[in-house]
Amino acid sequence: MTTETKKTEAKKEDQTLTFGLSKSKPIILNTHIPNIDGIAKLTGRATYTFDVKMPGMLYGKILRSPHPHAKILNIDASRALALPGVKGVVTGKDTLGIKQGIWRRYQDLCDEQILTVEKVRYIGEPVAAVAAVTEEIAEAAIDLIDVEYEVLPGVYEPMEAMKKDAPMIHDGVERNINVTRHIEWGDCDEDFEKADYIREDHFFCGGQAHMCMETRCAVASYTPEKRLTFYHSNQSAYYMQALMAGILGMREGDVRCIAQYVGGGFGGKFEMDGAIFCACVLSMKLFRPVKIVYTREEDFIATKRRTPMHYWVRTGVKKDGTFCAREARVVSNGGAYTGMGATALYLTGFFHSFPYVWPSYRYDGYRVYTNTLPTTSMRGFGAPQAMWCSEQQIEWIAKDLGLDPFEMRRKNGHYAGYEVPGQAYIGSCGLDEALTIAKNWVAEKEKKGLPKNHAIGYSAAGFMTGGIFNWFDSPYSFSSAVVTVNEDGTVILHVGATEIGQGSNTTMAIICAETLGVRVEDIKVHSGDTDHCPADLGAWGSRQTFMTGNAVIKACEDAKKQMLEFAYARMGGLNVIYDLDIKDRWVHIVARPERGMPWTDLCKFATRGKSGQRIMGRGFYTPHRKGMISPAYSYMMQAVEIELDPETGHLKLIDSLTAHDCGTPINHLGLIGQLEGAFSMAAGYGYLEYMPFEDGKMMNPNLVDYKMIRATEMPETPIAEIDTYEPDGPYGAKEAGEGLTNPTAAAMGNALFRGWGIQMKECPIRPHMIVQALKEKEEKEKAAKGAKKGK
Amino acid sequence: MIQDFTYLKPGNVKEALTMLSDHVDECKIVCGGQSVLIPMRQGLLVTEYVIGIKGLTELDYIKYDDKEGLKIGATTTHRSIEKSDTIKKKYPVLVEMEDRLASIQTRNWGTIGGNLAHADAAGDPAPVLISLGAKVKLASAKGERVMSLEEFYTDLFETAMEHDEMIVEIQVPPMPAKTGAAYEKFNLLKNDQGICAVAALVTMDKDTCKNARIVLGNMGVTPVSAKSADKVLIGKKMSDKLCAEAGEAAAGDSDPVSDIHASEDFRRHLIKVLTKRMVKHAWEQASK
Amino acid sequence: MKKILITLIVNKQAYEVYLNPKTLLVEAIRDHIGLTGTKRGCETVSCGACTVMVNDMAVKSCSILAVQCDGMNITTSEGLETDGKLAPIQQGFLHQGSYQCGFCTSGMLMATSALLRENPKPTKDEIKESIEGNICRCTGYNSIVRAVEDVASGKYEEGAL
Amino acid sequence: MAFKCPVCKTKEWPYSFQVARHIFGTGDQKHRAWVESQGVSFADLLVQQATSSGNESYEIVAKLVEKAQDNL
Repeated sequence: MTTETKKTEAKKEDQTLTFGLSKSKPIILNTHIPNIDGIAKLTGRATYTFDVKMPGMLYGKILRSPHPHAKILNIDASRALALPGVKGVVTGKDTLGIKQGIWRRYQDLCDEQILTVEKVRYIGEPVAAVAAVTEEIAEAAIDLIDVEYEVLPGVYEPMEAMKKDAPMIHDGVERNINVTRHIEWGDCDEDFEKADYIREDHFFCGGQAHMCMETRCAVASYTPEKRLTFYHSNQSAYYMQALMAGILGMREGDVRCIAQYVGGGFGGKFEMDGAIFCACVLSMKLFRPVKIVYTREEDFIATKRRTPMHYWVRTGVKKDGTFCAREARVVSNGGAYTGMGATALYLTGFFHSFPYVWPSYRYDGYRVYTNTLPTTSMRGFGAPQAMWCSEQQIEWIAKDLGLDPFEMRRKNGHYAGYEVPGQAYIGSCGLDEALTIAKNWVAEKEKKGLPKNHAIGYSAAGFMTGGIFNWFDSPYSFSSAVVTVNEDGTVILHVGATEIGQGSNTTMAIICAETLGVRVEDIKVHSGDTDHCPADLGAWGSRQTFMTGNAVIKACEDAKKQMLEFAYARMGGLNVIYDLDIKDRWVHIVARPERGMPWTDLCKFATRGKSGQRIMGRGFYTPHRKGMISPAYSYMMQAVEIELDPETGHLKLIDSLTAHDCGTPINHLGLIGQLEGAFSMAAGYGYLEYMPFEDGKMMNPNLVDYKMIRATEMPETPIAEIDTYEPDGPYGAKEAGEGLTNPTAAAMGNALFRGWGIQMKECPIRPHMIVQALKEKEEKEKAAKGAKKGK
Repeated sequence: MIQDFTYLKPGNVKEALTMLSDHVDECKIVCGGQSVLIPMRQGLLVTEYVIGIKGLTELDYIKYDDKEGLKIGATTTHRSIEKSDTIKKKYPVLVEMEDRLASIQTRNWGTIGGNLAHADAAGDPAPVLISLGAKVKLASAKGERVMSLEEFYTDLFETAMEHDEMIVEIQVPPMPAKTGAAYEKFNLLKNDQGICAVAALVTMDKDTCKNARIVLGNMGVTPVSAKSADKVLIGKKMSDKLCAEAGEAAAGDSDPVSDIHASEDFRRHLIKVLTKRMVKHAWEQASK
Repeated sequence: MKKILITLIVNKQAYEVYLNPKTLLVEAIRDHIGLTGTKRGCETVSCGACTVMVNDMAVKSCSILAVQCDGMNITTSEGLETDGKLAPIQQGFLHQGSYQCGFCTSGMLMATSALLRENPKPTKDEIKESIEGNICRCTGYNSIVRAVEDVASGKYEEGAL
Repeated sequence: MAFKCPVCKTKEWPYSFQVARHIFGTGDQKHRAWVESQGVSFADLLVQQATSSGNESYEIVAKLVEKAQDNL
């Protein structure tokens, strides 16, 4: 064990004091607990937005722009309205025309109207929406809407869009520069002077589609009481409620968002989308429920995507591998609107420094508008791009200097207690162990000897545990929970966290059961309904286990304390109430566990004692004084074994190893699922998920041409959990949901470098690039030989 | 949205052919329908009548005898071909090909007749069957005719079938002695359609290539018979070098398109490599 | 266009449905019969979320016409459990966490059920092959493979919940 | 001597270069306007910084900051 974790072990003691009411060893945490929503999902009982039907429900379809950049001169829907079965058509003119955005704190970053009023900025942007009695009629009606466009010149590449004569996509945004971000510490110029070796590289990282299995869909119902209720497949019921209220000019309290079962999110479902907005506008006009379901093609061309980035990286190191300074410049393709782009641009810059100590670091990021599909957050949130560039360059540097890449990483790695100057404090860090585990795995494999055309590559990474910066400008605490104890001992837990498949409901149930001292099956969890659940920022940035988890602990401690007061009164003879605890439905004296009473009895006494009120506990959590970015950081190493057919460039994943530090695990099954899932998505980003655009048009908006990892391509994914203890985490836990999307592409690139000596600077890595790189290498070597002979 | 159509369900082949001649230009035969429903959904294919022949069990058969060779009924599913012991024994290459043809769900429902008639340039069975010298039996109310599968394909999604005809049977001649056949497609997902593919049939006479048939998939609007590759091989003493030459020749015979999956040039490069390998593979089998 | 009256035997229950012949099997199951456990994730027969069993064969119900299944036996994820007891494959999925968002799950269940019917002791590769036509964006597939292996090993033959 | 931001006036840094970074980093209309008022295009400088190595853009602004110090 490393000194860091020893340190954190020490912290564990005082930690238990802060959660004073659960002194004895946890008995439920990190045990095998199937998801509490499992049976509903395995038997077809779970009702997704996709399945919702309401009385008198109409079906909506959206007319989309065929042009990447055009003025809307006129929209004539008369032919559509004349079609029997069509109930109504809405356009931007039926809205308040408010420019909305999820960065509510900064008006100039709120730039998207969803149903655009005067101008379209990408192919697929909603122009009008129809509601009809059947989906088929709605679809037919779409073709009957006549739109007059004045087509404007478009620009699709950020480098082009920044040129003087490039068309201006948003009025007043010079050179189409949407956001710039700058991070700096130390004095780069000085520290580059100290470096023995400086390397500069250009990289390009492609986009990626979230490709949630449930396409964007919504059912909205506006009623004469001037109240709006909608079912929506999203990652944050509260965000959607608040955004919708704002853009429709309603009070938040009059808007109810229900997102009970969600068919995947991955960072693509916490912004306003066309499905929900058009459904709401139509419903408000017609006073009928309206359902809109995106086709897969719509989901590809008219939502948002991972941000493509051009990276320039300059790194200076000493002969012995000590890092001196790094300078990075990023120009990202923002697409038509901002979305979460500002965050992605900051985070890619921040995580490009991860997980290493840089005496000085300088990052300039530029996000540029183009007439393409908007880009935004996606699992990893800018970090996969950052790692693709950083981790490959570091591997190349180690080779150039003849150093052990693992040891060079270790030498410069983060450690518990390190402070990223002006940015972040590292409370716990398992990087050192991760390096050791990965190094041993690789050594063992290479000692046994790899089959022909096999090679191993690896990459380090780190990630955040939820965001700190309140860009949404929410007055509420970031997370909150309410726990209610019934007289029969059953427990109802209300959280604002959104269950999108990651298992958050189960994780909250586990935390609740552990803290209260009951069993998971005693607990009902309610989430994803803004009328019944407290506000919570929702599922993004790997924040829920940490933040909502802490809120649940506080709520349970509140309730538990109230309960124990009654137990104390009955059992008496104790010094302080903290001498009592509850475990597995048994209320007992900590020093004399056999002395106690059943939980259900206590529930009855307590309820009567409270003159019949049900015992309720409330908990809130908002990170404070935790730097700029996140309260905690996870660390990991990803190693992959690939097989390459050098003649065709055919690449296949053969085996892998994940060493991941997520603090102390809470939901074991959920953790494994998150890591394996992140791996498959990250590997796809590395070599399959190519997303080409031509003149603003996505060339493969379907699952025939957009390739993703399938079962037959998935290697074994053994996982080494490194249990550190995160002082601020619920029972020591931290991020597990996104981090592993970050290292894998770089690990594959590094495998190609270690095996064949080629440097891949563009991802996804496609077969012809490999063949090309091998050819160039061969020619270079020939030339070199030739030169030698010449002498 | 699929345009409305009237569904006709013949009880036997004769009925089917009558319906076909009754509605010649306004009907579409649908067997499994998995390929054809996609263009219909996209509105690219509109038809008044659909004749559903999936239920025609009289066309669901696999027969073999050493003189006549193999006969497969048009409504036989890919899965039955894949699972047939006869075919596994006599034409293993067909089983290998079927095993990587799309997903099991698709193979369970999709039929060989439907696949061939759909005439997708990226289809797997056609190149293999052509290399094996297969023929298709076409039937109409007027009668039957047999043509080589090679002539059957005229253009992208176009065949030599008259509008009142349908495929009823696929005929594959017996494998000559000392003959090996191989098929390989290039793709990144195991059972995905091929970015390009090659089927090779090689008959040996001692160490000389007596006969060869190289057919390329997705390297033109129809399956491409790489005749000059055949010429390179026939009558020559087999060698790795010769296999490579055959690859070069095959690339020359091909006329691929550029798309997002591969450029024209890269497809040519791939087909060189694949042909070289498959010829060698077939050669090795033939020499067993 | 002439509407057609057909009978679909879904989960052992015969349903008479009167429908436009262009109706896809998945639409008949979800919209006409009202069993929404079966999902749809694409229009190109690529994702497998709509997989059901027709006469014990796994097929993609978005790729075939309902009229083609007249009189046939169809099984959906709703048809796996008996008297509130999960089928072994469902228990396997539950205990291995072989689903997350759950949207691909019924398709995965049907594809793997069909495999186990045909081949009760499949190899790892055979299991992967059986779900090759099903996309899961959440799990990375391995937990699904583990679940099928558990079931094949007989772990849930007696098993209750 | 310390260098003040000619826009915020109150904020100051030991090096003029850091003021330039602050100006780019903030990048709001007020700071843009000041840069423009010095006869150079803020956007041009940003693009130059994004697309070429070195820090010429920052140096240019740093010089302007130094010039501006006297009348602060």
